Amino acid sequence: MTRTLPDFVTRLDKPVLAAFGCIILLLLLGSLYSSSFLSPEYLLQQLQVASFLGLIATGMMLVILLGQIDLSVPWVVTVGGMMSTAAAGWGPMGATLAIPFGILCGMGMGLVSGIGIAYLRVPSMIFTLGVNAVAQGLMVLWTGGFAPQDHATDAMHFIATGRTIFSIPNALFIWGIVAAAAIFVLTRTTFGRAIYAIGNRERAAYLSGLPTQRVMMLAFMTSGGLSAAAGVLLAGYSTKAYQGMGDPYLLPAVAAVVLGGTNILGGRGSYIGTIAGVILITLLQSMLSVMKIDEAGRQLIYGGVIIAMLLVYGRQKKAG
Amino acid sequence: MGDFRYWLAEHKGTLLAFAVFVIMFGVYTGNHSAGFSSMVVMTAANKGVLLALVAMAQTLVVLTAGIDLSVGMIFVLANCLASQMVVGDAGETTLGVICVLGAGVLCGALNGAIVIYGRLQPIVTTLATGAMFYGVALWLRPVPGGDVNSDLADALTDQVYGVPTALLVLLGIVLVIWVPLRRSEVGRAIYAIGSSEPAAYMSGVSIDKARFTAYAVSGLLSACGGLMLTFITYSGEASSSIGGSYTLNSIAAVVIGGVSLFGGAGSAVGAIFGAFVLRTIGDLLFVFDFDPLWQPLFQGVILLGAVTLGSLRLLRLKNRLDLFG
Amino acid sequence: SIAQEVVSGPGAEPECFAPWAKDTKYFQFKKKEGPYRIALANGFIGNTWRIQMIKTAKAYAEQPDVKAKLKEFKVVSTGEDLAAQLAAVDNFIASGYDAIVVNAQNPAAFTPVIKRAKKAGVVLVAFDNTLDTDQAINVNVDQKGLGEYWANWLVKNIPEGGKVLEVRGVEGTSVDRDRHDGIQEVLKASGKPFETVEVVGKWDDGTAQKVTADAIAVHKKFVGVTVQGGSTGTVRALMDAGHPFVPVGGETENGFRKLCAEHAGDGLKCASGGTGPAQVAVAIKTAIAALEGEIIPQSVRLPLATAEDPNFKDGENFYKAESDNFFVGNSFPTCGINFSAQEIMGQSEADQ
Amino acid sequence: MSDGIPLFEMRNIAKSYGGVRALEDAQLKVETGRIHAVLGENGAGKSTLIKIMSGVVQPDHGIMRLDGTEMHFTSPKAANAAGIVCIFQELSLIPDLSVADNIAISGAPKRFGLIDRKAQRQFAEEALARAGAEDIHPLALVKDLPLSRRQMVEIAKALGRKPRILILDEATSALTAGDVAKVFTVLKRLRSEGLALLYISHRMQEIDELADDCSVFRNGRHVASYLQGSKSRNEVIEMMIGREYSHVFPPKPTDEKAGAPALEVAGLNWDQRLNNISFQARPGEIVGLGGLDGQGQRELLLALFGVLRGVTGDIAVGGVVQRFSNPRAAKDGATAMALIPEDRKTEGLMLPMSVKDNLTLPALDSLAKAGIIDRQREAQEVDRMVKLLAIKAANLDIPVGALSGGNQQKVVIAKWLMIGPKIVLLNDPTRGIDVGTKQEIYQLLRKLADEGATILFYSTDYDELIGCCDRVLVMYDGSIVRELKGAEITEHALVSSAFSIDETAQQGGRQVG
Ligand SMILES: Nc1ncnc2c1ncn2[C@@H]1O[C@H](COP(=O)(O)OP(=O)(O)OP(=O)(O)O)[C@@H](O)[C@H]1O
Ligand SMILES: Nc1ncnc2c1ncn2[C@@H]1O[C@H](COP(=O)(O)OP(=O)(O)OP(=O)(O)O)[C@@H](O)[C@H]1O
Ligand SMILES: [Mg+2]
Ligand SMILES: [Mg+2]
Repeated sequence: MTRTLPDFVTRLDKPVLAAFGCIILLLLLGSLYSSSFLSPEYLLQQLQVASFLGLIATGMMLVILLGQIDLSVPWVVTVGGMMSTAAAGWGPMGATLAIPFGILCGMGMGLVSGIGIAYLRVPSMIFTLGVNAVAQGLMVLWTGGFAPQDHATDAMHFIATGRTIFSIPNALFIWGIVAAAAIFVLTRTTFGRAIYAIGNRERAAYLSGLPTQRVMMLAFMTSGGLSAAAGVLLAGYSTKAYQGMGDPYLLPAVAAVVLGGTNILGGRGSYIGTIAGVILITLLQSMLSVMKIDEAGRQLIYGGVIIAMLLVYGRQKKAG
Repeated sequence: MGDFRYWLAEHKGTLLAFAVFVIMFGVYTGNHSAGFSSMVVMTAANKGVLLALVAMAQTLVVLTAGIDLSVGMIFVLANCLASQMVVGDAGETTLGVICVLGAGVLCGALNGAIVIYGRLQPIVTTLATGAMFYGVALWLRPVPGGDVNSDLADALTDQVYGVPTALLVLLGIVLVIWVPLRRSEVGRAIYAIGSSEPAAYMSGVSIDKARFTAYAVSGLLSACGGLMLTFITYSGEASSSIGGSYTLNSIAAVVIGGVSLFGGAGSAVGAIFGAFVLRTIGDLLFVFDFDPLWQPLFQGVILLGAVTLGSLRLLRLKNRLDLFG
Repeated sequence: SIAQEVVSGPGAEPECFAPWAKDTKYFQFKKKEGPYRIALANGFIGNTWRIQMIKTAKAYAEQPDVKAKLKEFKVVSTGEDLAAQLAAVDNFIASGYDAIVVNAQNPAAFTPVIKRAKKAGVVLVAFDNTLDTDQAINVNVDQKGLGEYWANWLVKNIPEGGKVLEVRGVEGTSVDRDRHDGIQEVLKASGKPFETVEVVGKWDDGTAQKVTADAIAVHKKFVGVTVQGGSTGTVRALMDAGHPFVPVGGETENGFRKLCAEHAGDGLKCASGGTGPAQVAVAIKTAIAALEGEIIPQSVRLPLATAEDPNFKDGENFYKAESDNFFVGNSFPTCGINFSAQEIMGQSEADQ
Repeated sequence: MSDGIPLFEMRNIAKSYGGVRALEDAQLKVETGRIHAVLGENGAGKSTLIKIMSGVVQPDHGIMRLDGTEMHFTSPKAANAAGIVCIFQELSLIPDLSVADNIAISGAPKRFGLIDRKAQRQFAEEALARAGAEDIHPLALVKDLPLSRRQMVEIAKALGRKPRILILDEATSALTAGDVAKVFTVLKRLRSEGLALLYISHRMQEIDELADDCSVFRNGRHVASYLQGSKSRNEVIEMMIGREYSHVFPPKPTDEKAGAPALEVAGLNWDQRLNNISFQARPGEIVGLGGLDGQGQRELLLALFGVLRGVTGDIAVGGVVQRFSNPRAAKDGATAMALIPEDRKTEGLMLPMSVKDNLTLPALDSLAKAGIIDRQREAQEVDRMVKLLAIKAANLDIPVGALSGGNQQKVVIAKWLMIGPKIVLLNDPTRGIDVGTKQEIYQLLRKLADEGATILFYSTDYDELIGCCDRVLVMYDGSIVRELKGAEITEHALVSSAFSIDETAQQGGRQVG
């Protein structure tokens, strides 16, 4: 038995290693274009930006492990950003509560998704689509109808862009904490075990006495909360919240989780892989944008690279 | 009588979507200041047929228990291509139409090939190929514009004897593509693999052929949609937001139309009515006087309500295991 | 008795309805008796510009002299789907509206709709994303002129040339292309050694901020910046990266002007230009004038609202206490449209 | 039978899955007009053998000859074309298609290139009639049929392909006695029509009744082939399990159980499918549920376990009236109820998850503090259970799906034993389990009962009810029609009360146990 190996080594399965390999390959290729791609500033800058996607991908991974998907990311991110800045407008009390309030609102949206999916049994693919539309409607109404304050607090700005220790971005620490928590939850807690069990077969999990519906609802709540937290960070980063701030994050989040080796049908995947996937996607996007390739070429390369990487390591076992 | 019961069970989803559509459209035209006039119907038809075609495309892939996140992008790509090729005299126009449809088949075939031979999950595959198709569309048409054979375009977006031609086109596509497919062995295989792939394999069903056909025909139908969009707009535009919104709406349409997202059950005809239902939700904004800032919320809530309608079955649920399919 | 006739100028109120070019033709519609039914067929609504635009439109329609001329003013936002917007226009035509104002999702796609509007005698006025046609009235912003404005200002402020960062908008749109062309032509014509690095900011603060940060990480130093939109984000990225302040030509976001004013002392020089969402009011005004039988240029040129360092004044051309997100260029004095952006966005529904 | 070329022959067949050697040097000869039974305990390689025959998997080496010519089947389709058709256990029906579509799934009658529905329906009706299942409507969806009907469709589908060799891999394990009898009539008729039949089953009495030739496999090797009837049942079983075999069932305690009932059910009703059910069960008792399949036994277990909605009547556990709204509530606290479900693959296990993770699932809460799993205790408990049930697994981190059927079933039972259940509900737990494992399970049940658990045991196998249970409640149409106690539990009594007919009208049945 392989009991003697530490857990995290055995968890580094083939897709995860391959994903990290791709990161290194990408950096090497990039360095042919400009040596700046290997500079610490550039890499730290990428990690800082990756932190936003990292938070969202964490929530996305939870629901993908359940065999579901969360398409409400774009506007829940916006809800997080706009609600936190709105709270900041309610005097000194509001400023302190801004961050938790934003996250709480995101959890609220996640709760709605969770109820619809876990209890009303609407497929997540479509219910979260509806929640996204409702969130957009609410934010349009809120901005247009109530003229909220949308300036980020200093604390938000500091967390999102500040660099306290060794010029490591604070945002990266936040992602680090979330990542550590995610790894712990997924590997060491009953909640994590239940997520994998439900993702594999919800019926059997239910008959094993797991609170499957509650777990599912909580996972969506967490996903909503994490999306909103990313929205809070983004608002801090831009010092303000604005409509559509979450738009560029949905598909990259799904892609990151899948590139990290998580099975899109649920039940299998490790968080280390998701970390690799997030970094991979962030680097890819950034390099394509810096290399002055036009949008058409960027899209072609972006899609092509994802397919190519998955063909290398993401293939399913042959059925039958 | 006994047979009728089984027929009804098979078409329940489609009939329900049809009924919902009739009621909603009734409410819409009933409150429209132009009433149930041919102009109103034609406008609704032109708009509805586009989504209906993309929803049909989505249906085929969903029936195989997959999901196609690239249908909207194929739609956009076809639109851009058509705005360059479907011009000139009759011969050139025909050639252009064939090229556009061929490109759609090619895109679908690429998806199918990657899913089958690359053994990647459909959702991820099409997420990535969708970006690529969009890239090609943008390369073809960096800025909106182009042209189309306006005689053909006018003919296909007008009406004959009060019936919108777009609806006739849709009917033709259903009769020429969907009905034969549904009744063929390949079509049945598409249902079979969606329902249970291991069982289909054990039963000697040609799985790869069926799946490939599903994706290729899906591409064809998306391209038909893109072609119709060109006829309606006389132009092409590489818009990722249009692609994205058609993709997502096609999924919603498929669900409202009674097609199971788990595969194996449902009909493209249901998806068509699902698409019409979705379109009518948007139309309701005309006849009810909503504050403009409330409109997006209204649409979101109605969408959420429509997709939650199916949950009413839970009220009759006796065995909780049925929750888990 | 043709509803829409091409006539020769000059038109009514030339200081407001300024013709785009010397050879711009003029329209005269058959005079209709008021009050009128006017519709606004908007597409996408999910950004601040559009929200501000819609609120401005409503506020304009509520002004007593305008209100007196309107029987009904209806706004519908159809989202990103082009076909839905076309259907909306068709529906308005079918319902017998007198004039329809559109912000087109796709400028090239309205040919059939224009035909139908013309046939039905409906006045069609486009603004912002105007129509590629000479058959309907366009209320235009001189996008290329805006690019030229930024570039001229950069040339003036960076006499020795160098590496300039150009943050572009949404690729594939004519607005992006025109602004870009304007910038490039002027920089080239300056004869100075300008080199541009292009990144795509999508007119979005977050994206602009990210790509600016990337560009700085890779290219280290720029002598100047132009940004089509998301200007606040771009300046934030400069500050976050510790990049020295350089001349920045940007849009009219309140946040951008706030930063420009705040850091003027630290060396941040800005030129802020654009036309705000209030152009919808000009479009409505044009539609009413057309219905009243006035002679109107087919293509109306809107003036640019610009402000440059050191002329940023709180409460005048920006609002320190207000949100970053609205667009400040919100008045067209020559048209008698004098909303301040703050007036529109600073009031909640309840206050109105 | 040894002279001349056999219809079908396999020689030196070997097959490994990764490190697991499923078959090694296996042989088989099949003759026309005979029924050939393949015997062996779980994991002996029977299914692998017939999967190779029918083209589902390819052998590592070895040869197959049909009519003396060497064959290689690359897919089930190829094997079908050669006349070899296999009935897998509920694996090859497509749930969302109609019965007719399923029967004609490959090679449907066509007109103008499209499926001719009328002809297809006729074809399906004929095939159903050949299988003796005329009562199944050809337009019904397979997913709406009960398991036993589905199996009949499966048989009809196989017959529709006009096979030369028909293979049935545990094809009857989901069938009720009545259906089995029907199927047997059909099989015998096919034999007389000159088909070769290969028959796999864990039910010895079926082999006795049906087989002409038998082959026994153990650990992937061919052990012996013999003519049916030439060996005693014990000899056969010993060949299968490779050790001495006696006393299938542990002795029953003779004393009447006293004390307060652990489980009391009074006037239980549900959706017209459970009608006024009342009974009591005491600690230490094994109470059987008998009757024909589908008479509400499963529903009763599910109702007790909190799965069904709209249940009326009283359920009292330990004297306290309870109403569980989900399995979690039934499992928790003082009740400690466990349900071993019917279908281990979809209801009992997460096949891709590790053996360890599967084992600890129900007991996870008690192995965790504040939601954090105590990994040391987890490992201890898992070890304890693996030892207790002698679960054979290469290691505990492999997916449970890689275990053989019997070991999978042991995992299902073990995971529930971990919570220390006071009431154990068993839903046909020995389906598709070999005799050796069955015996272990019977002993385990008795041990649990002796330790004070109350056991409710539904089985489709009368021998089991007779051998294991202290009492049997026979159900018919959602009601308990009869209670049999002690020596009253005979096959005769079970059958007659199952059909809810007058006992005297039945001929005497064989008494076993
Ligand atoms: N696909 C597979 N992957 C790994 N191991 C397998 C696979 N299929 C079979 N095995 C292993 O091969 C051995 C033989 O399995 P097989 O299914 O042939 O046994 P069996 O005789 O049919 O058992 P049962 O009576 O339980 O059906 C078992 O140890 C099983 O675990
Ligand atoms: N792809 C696979 N990977 C790993 N193990 C497998 C695989 N396919 C089958 N097995 C295992 O091999 C064995 C034989 O599979 P099979 O489908 O014959 O089940 P079985 O033991 O006959 O079960 P049952 O008795 O319920 O029919 C089982 O233990 C099964 O779990
Ligand atoms: Mg087997
Ligand atoms: Mg078995």
